[in-house]
Order: sequence, then C-alpha cells, then structure tokens
Amino acid sequence: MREALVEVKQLKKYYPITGGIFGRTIGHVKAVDDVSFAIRKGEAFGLVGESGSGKSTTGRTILRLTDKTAGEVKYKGVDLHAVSKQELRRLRPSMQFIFQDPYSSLNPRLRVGDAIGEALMDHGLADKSEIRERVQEVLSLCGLAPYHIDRFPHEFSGGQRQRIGIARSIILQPEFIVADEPVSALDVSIQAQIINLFSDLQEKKELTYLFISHDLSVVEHLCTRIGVMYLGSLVEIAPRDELFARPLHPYTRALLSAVPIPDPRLKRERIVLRGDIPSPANPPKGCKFHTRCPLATDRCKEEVPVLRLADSDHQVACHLV
Amino acid sequence: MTNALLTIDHLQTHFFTPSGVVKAVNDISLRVREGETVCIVGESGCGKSVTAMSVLGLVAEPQGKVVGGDIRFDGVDLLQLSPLEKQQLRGNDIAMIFQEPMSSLNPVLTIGEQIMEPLWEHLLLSKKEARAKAIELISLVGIPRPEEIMNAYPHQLSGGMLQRIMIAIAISCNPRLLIADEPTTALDVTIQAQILDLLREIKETYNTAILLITHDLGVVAEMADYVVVMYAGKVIEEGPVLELFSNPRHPYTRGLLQAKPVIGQRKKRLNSIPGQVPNLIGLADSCYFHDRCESCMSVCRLKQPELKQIDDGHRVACWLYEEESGLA
Amino acid sequence: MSSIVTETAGLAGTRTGARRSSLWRDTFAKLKKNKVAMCGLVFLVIMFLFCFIGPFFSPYASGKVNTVMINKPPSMAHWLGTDNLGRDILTRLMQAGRISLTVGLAAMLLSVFIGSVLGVVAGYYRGVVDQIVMRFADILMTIPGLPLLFIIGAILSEWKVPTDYRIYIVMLMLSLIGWPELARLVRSQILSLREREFMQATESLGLRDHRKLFFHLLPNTIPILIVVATLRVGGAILSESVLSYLGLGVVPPTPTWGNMIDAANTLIDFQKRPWLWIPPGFAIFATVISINLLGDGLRDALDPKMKR
Amino acid sequence: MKAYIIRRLLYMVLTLFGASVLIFGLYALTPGDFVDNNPKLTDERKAELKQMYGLDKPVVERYFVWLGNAVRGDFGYSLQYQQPVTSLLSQYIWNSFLIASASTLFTWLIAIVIGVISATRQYSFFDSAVTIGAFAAMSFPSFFAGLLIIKFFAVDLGWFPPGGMITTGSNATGLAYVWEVIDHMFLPVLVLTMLGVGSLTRYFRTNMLEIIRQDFIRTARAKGLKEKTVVYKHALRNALLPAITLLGFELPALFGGAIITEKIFNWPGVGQLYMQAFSLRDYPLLMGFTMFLAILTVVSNLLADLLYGVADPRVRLK
Repeated sequence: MREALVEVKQLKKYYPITGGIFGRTIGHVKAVDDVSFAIRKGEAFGLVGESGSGKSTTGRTILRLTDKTAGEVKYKGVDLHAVSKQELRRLRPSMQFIFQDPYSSLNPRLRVGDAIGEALMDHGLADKSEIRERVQEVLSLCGLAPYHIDRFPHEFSGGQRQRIGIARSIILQPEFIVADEPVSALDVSIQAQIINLFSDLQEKKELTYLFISHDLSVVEHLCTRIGVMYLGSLVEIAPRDELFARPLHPYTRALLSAVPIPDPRLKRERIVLRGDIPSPANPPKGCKFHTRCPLATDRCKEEVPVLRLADSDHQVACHLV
Repeated sequence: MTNALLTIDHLQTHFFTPSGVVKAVNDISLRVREGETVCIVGESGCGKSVTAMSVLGLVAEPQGKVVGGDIRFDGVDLLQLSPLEKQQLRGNDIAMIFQEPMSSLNPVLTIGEQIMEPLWEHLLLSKKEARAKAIELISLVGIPRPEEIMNAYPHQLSGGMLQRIMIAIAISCNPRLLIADEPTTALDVTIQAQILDLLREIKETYNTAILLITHDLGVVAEMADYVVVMYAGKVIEEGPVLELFSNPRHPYTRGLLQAKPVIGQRKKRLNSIPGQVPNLIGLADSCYFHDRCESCMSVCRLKQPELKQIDDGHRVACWLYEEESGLA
Repeated sequence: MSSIVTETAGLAGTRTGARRSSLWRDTFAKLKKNKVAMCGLVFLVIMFLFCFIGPFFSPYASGKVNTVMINKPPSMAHWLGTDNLGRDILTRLMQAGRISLTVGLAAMLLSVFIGSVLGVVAGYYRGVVDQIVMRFADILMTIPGLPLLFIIGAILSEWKVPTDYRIYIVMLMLSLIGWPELARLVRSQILSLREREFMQATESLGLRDHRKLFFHLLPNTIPILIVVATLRVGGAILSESVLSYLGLGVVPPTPTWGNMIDAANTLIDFQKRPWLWIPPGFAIFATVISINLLGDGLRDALDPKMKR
Repeated sequence: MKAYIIRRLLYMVLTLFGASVLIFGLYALTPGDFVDNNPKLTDERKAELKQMYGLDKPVVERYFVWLGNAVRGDFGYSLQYQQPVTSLLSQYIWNSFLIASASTLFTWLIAIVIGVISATRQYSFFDSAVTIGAFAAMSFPSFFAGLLIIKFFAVDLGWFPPGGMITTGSNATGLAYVWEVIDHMFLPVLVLTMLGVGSLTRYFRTNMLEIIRQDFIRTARAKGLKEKTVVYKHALRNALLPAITLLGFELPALFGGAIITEKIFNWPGVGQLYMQAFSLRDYPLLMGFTMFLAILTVVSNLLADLLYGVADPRVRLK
C-alpha cells in the first residue's frame, strides 16, 4: 500500500446558528461531523454524497479554504490548520482546488492569460518573460488554443471556462488537487471531455485527486477509491471495484440502485428510499441514516455506528454489517 | 394505435435578441399519443424547453415568438386560440411542471392556496370543496400530514416535497397531457427515484400522456416510450425507446450514449464529442452537427439533412442514411 | 488602476492597444445603442461647453454693473434679460453653471473617495473596523440629509467663512452627508464578492492580500461605483442648489444656479420678472435629468441586474 | 422574536445616543446664539439670560443636562416662542402630517399603478414615457418645482391660493373650513407627490420586471390563472413586500424634505417652524426638531422591519 499524501483525522466543521439578544450561538449545522480518511499518493479518491452530505465542505476544509472546527488535516505530514499564514501560502501551489461553477470561479474582469499566470508571478515561480509562454503551454495542455490568452472569460462556454480553471491550477505544478463537482454544471458531451482531461492530466503529471461529486457514474469512471458521505459522516470507504460489486452500507446500496441507467432493457430491482434527507442542522440521533433505512433496528436509533474495517481496505459504518 | 393527442408540425420559435435572431426551435415536428410518454432529450440550448413553452404559449414575449408551424392538441390548433381559451386550456387539459421546484412556487402564498387556485379557476369548486380536494391531492402525491402542509409556505419544505406539490398542482384538474421540464434535474438521486416513480404511477393510474424533457439518458431509458433527440433547435433522431437505444443511428445520439459514464460499464476513456454546441445565431445551411461529427462528409457542410424514416418508427436526419432510404 | 494595466500588460507581452480595453468598449457599445442615455450624454457635453467655454464668447463676461440696464426683460442684446445690477442673465447662467457643475463633480469625487475607502476597509477587514465605520455611518444616516445640511450651513454662516472659501466648504458638506450610503454600498459589494468562487480561488492560489484586493475585489466594484458616482453628481447639484437658494451654501457674489433663483424670494421679481429665476431652475433640471438618464443607461450597460 | 426586538431596541438606543452627540455637538460648535444675536440686549442682561438658559456652562455639562431632560421628553423652551419645544412641535406637527400623509398616499398609489402597468408593457411607448417622466420628476429641485407651480397655478392662473393653510382673515368653520384647507393643500401636496413619485415608480417598475421573470410566475401562468390574477396577486404581492421597508425611510425623509415645500408654500408645519427657528438661532427648537427626526427615522425603520418580518413568510420572525 502506498503512503498517504493527505490524512484527515476526526475533522469537524460546524457552522454556528446564532440567535438571542446578543447573537449567541444557539446551535450548529454540523456540515462535517467527525470524518477520518487518508488519500494515498497518486490515487484518485472519490467523495460522493447528496446535498447536505458535507462533501464539499470537507474538500474546502482539507485545503483550509475555511477554518476547521476540530480535528486535523495532514498534508505530507504537515498539519495544514496549524501552520502560519506564510507557510500556508508557500504550500498553496502544490495543492489546488477546482471549483464547480465555471461561471463564478473566474474573475470576469481578468483576461485568461492573467488569470492563469498571475499566481506564478505572485509566488515568484517564473520570470515575467517566461510566464506568457508557460501560460500558452498549459492552455494547449488543457485543450485550449494559445490565442485564447488575451480573451475574457465571458467569451467562453462553460466547458472551456472549466478548462481555464483547470489550467489555472495545473500551471502551479501541484501534486494534490481537490476538484469540487467540476463537471456537474456541464452538458454530457462536454462532461466527457473534462473527465478525459482529468484522467490525462493525472497520467501526465502524476497527480493525486480528491474528486467530489454527487454523480456515482462519474466517480466510478475516474476514481480508484471511493468514500460515501451522508449528513456529514463517512458511511463507507472502499476501492472502486469492491464498492460497486459489494456495497455494504444500505445507503450506498440505495444510492447505487437509484442512479438511472441508460439502457431501457435493463429492469432492476430498485431500492427507493422513503422520505427526505434530514437537515444537517438537526440530524437524527444514533445512525443518521436510520430515518430512511429500510433495515433500521432499535439499536440504530440509539447508537452511532463507527467506521470500521469490514474487509481488507473496505470500511463501513453500520451496525448490520 | 391510439390517436395523437398532441401534434407539433414544423414549429419554429425564434428569439429576437440584440445580437441577432436565435432560432431556438427550428422547424420541429413531433406527436404525443394518449397515455404515452415521449421524451425530448438534448443538451442545454437545444430548444427542448422552448418547445414545451411554445405548446403552452408561455414563450416570453416580445423577445420570443412562435413564427411558424402549428401545434394541435386533440385536433384544436393551439396557436389560433384566443388568450382566454389558451388560459382555460393551461393547467386544465395540459399541465406543466418545471426544473426548479424551489423557485417554481410563489414564496408568499401558502401551499394550500397554490393548489386550490387551479381548482377554483378550472373546476369552479367552492372554497370548501377545493380544500378537501387539495388535501386529497397532497396525500395522493405521498406527503404525510396534508392538513399541515396546506398552511405551510414553500420555503418550509424540501425540494423533493415541493416537486411533489408541483405534481399535485399539475394533476389537480386531471390533465390529459403533462409536460415535465427536467423535473428531477435539481434533485438528489434518491429523491429523483421517488419523483420518477410518482410520475410513472400517475401515468398508469390516470392514463395521462407525458412529454418529458430531460438531458439525462438514464431518465429517458427509464421513463420513455418514444424518444426525440434534439440538437441546435432541430430533431435529429427519433424512435421507440428500445429501438433508439439499441440501434442509435445519428452520430450525435451515438456520441451522447458513449459519452456518458455508466455504472458497471467502465471504459478506459470516455468517448467525448469534440467541440461545442454551435451558436444559434446566423447558422448556415448545413448539418448543424457537422463540425463535431467524426463521419462528416462534404455534403454535410452544404446542405441540411431532412428527418427521414429508416426503419419502422425510427427516423433520423443524417446524410449517412440518405442512400439507404433510396435517395442520392 | 494604472498599475493593473501596466502589470498585466507586461505579463501578457505582445498585446495590441485595441484589445486592451475590450470590457470598456463593450460597455460603451451597449451605451451607444441606448438613445435616451446618449441624449443625456450629448446634452451634458453641451452644458459643459456652454458653461466653461461660453463666457469667452459673451460680451458681458466681466459682469460689470450696468445701472442703465437693470431688470430688463429678454431682448436681442440680452437674450435672457438682465438682473437687478444690470448684468446679463445668460452670461451669469454660464458662470453660475461653472460653479454648480464643479461643486457637483467635486462633491461626488470626494464622497466616492471617502465612501469607497471606508467601505472597502470595512468590508475587507471586517471586525472592529467594520463596526466602527458602519455604526458611524448609521448615526449620520439617522438625520435626513437636508436638515443636516442646513445645520452645517448655518454654522458656516456663523463662522463668517469668507465667501470665496464657501464653495469648498459646500463641497465638503455634500460629501460628508454623501459618503455613508456609498460606504454601505461598497461594503456590501465587497462582502458579496468575497463569497464568489473566484475570490476563494485567489485563496486557493495563495495570492497575496494586496493582489486579492487590488486585482480582484476592487476592479469588480468599479462598475457599480461608476453608476452611483454618475447619479451622485446630479444629487449633489440638487443639494447645492437648495443650500444656495436658502443662502446657506455658496453666496453671492459667487453665482450658482441655486443662488440665482434666490431672486424669487422677492415678491415683485417672483411675480413680474420670471426671467431672473426660471432659467437657472431649468438649467438645474436639464442637467440633473441628463445625468440621471446617462446614469440609468450606464447601469444597464455595466450591470443589468443591478438594482437601485 | 422577542430577543430580536430587544436587540434592535438596544441598538436603536445606541444609535440615538450617537445622533444626539452629533446634533448637540454641531450646535455647540456654532458661535453665537439667541442671546448674542439680539442687539437690543445689554451685556448685563445677556449674561443674566445666559446663566438662566445655562449657556455659560461647559459644553459637556450642557450636553448631559440637555440629554437628561430629553430622555424625560423635555427638549427645553423655545427661546423665540417661550413655549416648551415638545408642545410647540406637537402643535405644528399635525399640519405637517396632513400634507405628508396625503402626499405619501398619492405617491404610493400612483407609483404602484404606473409602475405595474409600465412593467407589464416593457418597451412600449407608455413604458418609455413613464421612464422619462419618472426621471424628470426626480430631477426637479424641490424649491424650484414649488416656485414654478405657484407662479403658474396661483399667480398666473389664480386657480389656487399661493400659500398658507387658510385664507388670511377667514373664519370659516365646519365644511367650509375643511374645503378651504383642502384648497390650500392642493399645491403643496402636488409638489410633494411629484417629487416622490419618480423614484418610487422606478422602484416598482424594476421590482415588478424582476418578479415577472421568476419561475413562480411562469408556474402561475401554466396553471391557467387569469393574467390579472398572475399580475396582481402573484407578482404585485411579492413586489409590495420589500417596499414595506421603504416606508421606514420614506416617512422621516418626507418630514425632512417637506421643510422646503412648507417654507415655499408658507404652510404652518414643523418645517416652516424649523426654518424660522433657523433665522433666529432658536437652538432648543432646532435641536428638538432634529432629534425628533432622528427618533422618527430609527423608530420607523424598526417598525418597517418588524412589519416586514410579519408580512413576509420567508423571514417571519418566531
């Protein structure tokens, strides 16, 4: 087994709910509630879950784009939430974030060349004279034309903008990339282009990915190991083939069976979950999934299941497994 | 074979923008039979939603306008109806649900009020009758404690619940056709499964015809009887669902099917369609897909292919198949 | 702003001048299509020429008192008549316009400067600074603008400020009451921009603070500032005219459109000599409506989603 | 809900305290006062009066005395009228309130109707005319609008009286009195309405335009509701809600803005009183009125926010 590049230990991120006369904190939205996992060097780790599962907040907290509430994130052994601002800034180029919305993730008043090149300049990673060349290089690497360098973001389509966002990260030669739903705003035909770009880049640059998505099929295609989140907790982690062949958690099973398959001949037995996803401000006691779980027992209502090894490299948090 | 309930012939809906005329719907024809589910599938900007809006006469004027063709519902030409007749038809014979349940309901009116409105308007029920019927409708779409829901406001419910409410409103007057414009796109997968189940149930119970608009081929495969594939304002291929999925002919349809990653069918690389959807302003006479097509021929750049029958019920607009159907 | 242009130009190397300002060119192209706004712009240009160049072509520019020609109605020699000292009204209108327009522009510049600096500071650094600035703005905003101006104007009169300086002080007063609203606006812009993904991207890229502020945050607040600043000039001209009309702003002999209308305070001038006070009133009206129409056009061109 | 109101009240007191410092400070800065400005008085008499009014004490002490009284509702004596400021204000306030409320009513009615019509017919001739008209109304200096209207309707045409609230020397009673007041009100209300209607019309037009493009309006149409129901029930209700908070700004601004109009029309309201107090440097009255405006602003903002909280289900306070 390869060494871990990123280790997340008991990470928590709570957002306060304020009220009362002096705006005291009267509760918390537990966006990320005690999450632990490791991302190994060179792998693509997928984080899937529905809205409110905290997958996106997990990604942001790992890169310290927001502050944690508790726990730690070790990147190459360094606790990212403990280092100074200067040290963090020095580490930034090697770990990059790719955003979901290709429209709001680019500054509308900055030319593509500047958007991609400015970080190189700001970090002093390249001479001014070579920046333009480097930008053009990375543009073609990401499937754009060198002449796009002088254009503004609004002159591009969603897919092309996403390429610009990727180029902006790649130019810094990162080792680790967190991609937050990078294809979910795109059309199918464009989605495939971007997914392919992600695989190509990983191959060429030996990148490690944390790929966050609600779309199981995308994650299956791109990732080698997958974690499933529900209401701020990880309920299952397993290598891809293992997870899709032998999903252990009832939620994972339901999720898998809910994805429509583009084959009208296929008639599947489908697990349709009852009810809604509860609010992370007020999650159910015990196992958070028990309100919708078709197999829930009394124990599930009381006791929180811990994530434990069910098989070699297959972890699950369920009393029934 | 049952009769066509909705017939769209050579519909053209254009948007007049400062930068030019956008031919959002560019000469499309399709029909929906009674009790049948027809899916229009295509990517954003292909004109699928505008087609639906044209049927209900809801295209935003004055920028958007139906400029040609006709739409017949049960033999009546919808484009010739007076505003009053159109209004009486909407919500009554043809109902519609939309993509964003969160913003599709009026935030300052109670759920109950919004369900009862069409009942007052079309079925002329009294307040009391409407209330009883509304409560019945809420439980029908699978929401517990309907009395409480009646007095709730939209922001108090989740997206999935709101989409159920939208469906309750849509079926309140027993419409013969239900138009669903991306009804599950904004919802989570597990909630999507619930909503799709509900739609199927309604179709079976009431024999309602459904015109389902979606970009998701998985949803199409699950729901459709008949599929219409649109690209850049045109229908490029159509056919019964089994036929179309097992035997896609148009390079775009094939591309779409191969571009989508499918669980359990992992490939080393996804087959992507290169390039972008063309700008709909000032398109030349050519196959609109030619610059992204791997089988592009010289004729494709010069002339637009027509939608031709190639098999029983399977039609395609592509020069690759012109010879097969006996034309040069 | 200039540093941005030079630095980015250096970064991108060969760049033609024409491409450089394409965002602004787009804006102007959109504005050009808006006939009403263009009318406003053209009229404003004419007004400026009239006020700043006009006096050079007037035979009465010296403003000498002419006892023979007192209070004469409009004639061929004096198109808009003469005032109680026999001065040509048309010429005085131009000279007054210089002052009114200058005061309006200067007050706008000053309040935009104060407002945006404080707004940026409050929005960017938040915390205590934000609290102090915004609470102070709140307090200033509890008293409606006019009474506040009157009080300050009255103080000025009491301090016996020399009339030459009063115009500067009027500018200061107007910007003093104008900045809180601007600071609020800029602050809320900054706060909402901070939440946009491209600002989070600057964090992820590890950019330095000054770069985030001057290259990402500020350039994105400029469109809305331009619109508000434009509309502000109109507001400042209106306020100045009220003050001067009441004798609390710029006072004679320095002419402004406002204190020219002061003539209407005399019953006989008001009833019988409308040429004394109606032309300056319409000059104010025409200038302000042009500014408003131009500002509205700019709003549409720069940011159609922006609300008032 | 309770906690929210208490928080707002606390905050309100703080803001008012700040405002009182500001107001008092400004007046304290001003050299000369009612006593100094009266040339008829001897120096001895001046010193005596100053002691009587407490004008000889240090500024800070004077401030706290003033504030202490103000908190108890005592804003001192008007030097000019020799009456308590509060009773003076309450005497004149109703006249101001009369024209302020009449013009607010007309402004809102006209703005809503015109704003809605012009939004539903965007880009029509009517809409362009309304847009330009609204800008014109916003661009008039208030005093000039008043002067023009007096000149035209009162002096030249003689249709309406040029100022005052009742005809000089009139002793009409009952209906005749009411009629006379209405006759005198007409022009000032016209001016105030004209000045206010422009921006409010723009506000409603922009708001309606935005709301009419929303998804739920499309839903209402798809349900087959009458266009009238769609516009007046679904759209207008949503456009009116945020306007409630505007009312909170409108009311105090109207009292402030009416100062000029009252002066021009010689209307016996607080504005007129205020302008007179100015020329005589009647500080207790000036400070009292300014403080009254500040209180009005803060209180009406709070009321508007609370009202909005009650009216809008999305922010409905618990």
